[in-house]
Amino acid sequence: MGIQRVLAGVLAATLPCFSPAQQDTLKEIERYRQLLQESNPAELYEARGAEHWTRKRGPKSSSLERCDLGLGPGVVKGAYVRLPRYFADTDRVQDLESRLVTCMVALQGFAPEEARRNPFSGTGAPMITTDPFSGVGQRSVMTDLVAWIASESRGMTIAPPMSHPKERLAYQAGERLFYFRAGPYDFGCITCHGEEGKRIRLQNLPKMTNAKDAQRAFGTWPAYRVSEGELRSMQWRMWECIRQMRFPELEFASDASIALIVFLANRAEGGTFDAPAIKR
Amino acid sequence: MDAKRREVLKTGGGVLALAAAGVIRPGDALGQEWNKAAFDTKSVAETVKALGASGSTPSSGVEITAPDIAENGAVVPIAVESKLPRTEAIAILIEKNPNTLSAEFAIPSGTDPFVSTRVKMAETSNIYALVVADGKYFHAVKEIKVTIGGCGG
Amino acid sequence: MKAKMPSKTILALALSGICVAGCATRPSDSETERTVAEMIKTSFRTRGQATVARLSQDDAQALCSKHAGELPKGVSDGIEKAQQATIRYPSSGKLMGDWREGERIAQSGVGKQFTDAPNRPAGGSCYNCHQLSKQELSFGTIGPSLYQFGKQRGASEAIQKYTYGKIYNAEAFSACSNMPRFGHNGVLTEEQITHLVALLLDPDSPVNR
Amino acid sequence: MADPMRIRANMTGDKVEVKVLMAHEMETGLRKDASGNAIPAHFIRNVTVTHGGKTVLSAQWGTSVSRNPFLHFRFKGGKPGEKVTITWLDNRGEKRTDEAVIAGG
Repeated sequence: MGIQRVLAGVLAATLPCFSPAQQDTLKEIERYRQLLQESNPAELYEARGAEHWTRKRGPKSSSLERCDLGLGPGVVKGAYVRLPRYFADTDRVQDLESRLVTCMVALQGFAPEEARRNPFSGTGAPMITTDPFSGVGQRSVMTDLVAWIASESRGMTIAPPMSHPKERLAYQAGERLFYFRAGPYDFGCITCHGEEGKRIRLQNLPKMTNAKDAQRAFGTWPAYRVSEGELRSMQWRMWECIRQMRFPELEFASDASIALIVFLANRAEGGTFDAPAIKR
Repeated sequence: MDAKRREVLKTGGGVLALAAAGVIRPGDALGQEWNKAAFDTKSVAETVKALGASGSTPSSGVEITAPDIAENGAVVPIAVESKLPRTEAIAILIEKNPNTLSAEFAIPSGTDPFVSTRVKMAETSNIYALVVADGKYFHAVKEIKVTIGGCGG
Repeated sequence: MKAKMPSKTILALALSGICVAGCATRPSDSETERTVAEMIKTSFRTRGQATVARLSQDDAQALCSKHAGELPKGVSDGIEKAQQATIRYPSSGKLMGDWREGERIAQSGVGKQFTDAPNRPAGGSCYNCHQLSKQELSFGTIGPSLYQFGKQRGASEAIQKYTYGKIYNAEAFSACSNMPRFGHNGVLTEEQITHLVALLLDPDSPVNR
Repeated sequence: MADPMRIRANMTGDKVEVKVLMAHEMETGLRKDASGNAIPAHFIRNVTVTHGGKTVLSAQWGTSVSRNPFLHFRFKGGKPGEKVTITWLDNRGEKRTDEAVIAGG
């Protein structure tokens, strides 16, 4: 794939050091991010998601309108910022996506593997392409629902519950997983998210144990990723980090994925939720 | 640099009437025509020619608003505004893309000579905003750097 | 971190809403460990070259995970000593390759992902974390800037050996480093590493100009 | 069936400010899928905006307009409560028309 060198050969050799140019780079990248805010295609996903919620689907030809996301059957407003949480009916801690799987199975009669199929728009991973515009347009009901349900918590305070023993256990497990290093690159989440003010290339990395960073990170997913032309959920964010860590594939809505999200949501507690966002 | 740009945009072709070119027609009611020849072009000079001009003049009356550096080439916000009287059309050209012409807009009277959209850039490149005003062609140019990002590529 | 409060107190705290994350009612370490082990077994699946075997930690990985954030001196010394012994230098004895090739390897971040073709050589991902040249402004900062690395150190045999060894196995010099053990883990070939050594040390390389 | 556009039309001074998002792949035709097969081009070629029977903007697009396209422009002569109609047509002949009511400033 094409490697684009920034400013290759443009900088005069007389520049004393990289820093002034680097300052300009960061300032312009910031301006680019500002310009993106003018319009967010996540809206298109949110609109579809709202329709999926009320649309009759599945063997039972039923909608999701009675789905309990933790605040009672059918309550969507504010549900996202109170997740993940323990659900008595499944005796499990669930994030939004795993809970939606439960509802699709219970209310709409889908087989569990059917409800879990096609969780991400596009291929779920950057494609092997001949040009840099990755992704391919394959719709995902799950992604659309997540976009809409998340949008119904915009502006609210991130407040995942942490009173049930299983919620605490998921948090502890998520923390352990965060520090777990393995694979041919010796990576763990901690490799990139353990220090403040670091970057990969020009992308800022949140330090997940720092409340401010965690709040900004958790508060801006799901997000429309312009690099892929798709809306991406928190489940996808976990899946993609794990892929880039050179681990085997993280199963969608698996216990490890949920534990990591429980850990992050709790580190972000008290932050303002401002998603779906738009990002590189 | 300006002189060089002017050179680049001189195509040497004969002056064609706009209607004959079949490209930029403000009155095109349904907008169903699509100028394949222009969208197939692979250089700025070819595009200008395909859009019906023998050349174009740099003008400070054409303004491009876009970031100097794009964090990703798949979405580059770009706005073009013309201060030139009787602006009839605005086109966006990306020099180093596989196909140079990205978009063109016919601006009827009553509509501001301003458009804002988002384009894909394959790599760091000059972007040209070409404006037809009072039957003449003018342009502005801006370089936008496209950075490599992420960690798995 | 074991629960030491009487259960009545725990219940009272929970009911009054005082108990939040971090209070004394955490699950026991052994319960957490069991849960994590189970998750690692059930939540991941082999895809392409990324097999589940990758989740079996070697000693260094296990120790670094366990002591994340607070690595005792004894443990870190032990890791460095053990990792030092893994470094294999090229049999040809030639440690400096071609810096141009090195620059290409440094730019590339592909390799070992389940989406990567297994037979395609991996990149070094160097720019992801390090500044190397003045020309490339899109660089990461997880690692230190390596701009002028060779200019400051020269290219003596000792420096070449150190540089090669550091890329081959970073943990031989700094236990639990964020930098992958490129040679030891078979990500980069010996030859690829010599190209990176040249990128860092050759006076003509963009790193040193 | 193509998804509806998201159209915002607001008065700013004596002008109508139109911002529209369209759901479309804008596939370039230059990409390959994972098995190496070319993904065929699929992109919006024409956009027409009308108000009161008059065309207020018409556009021709190539493949390098970004996926899920965004367009922003302004025109004179509209009033709150009136309609703005937008139609796009892609290279496969697929078409979508949506309208929005102009909101007060």
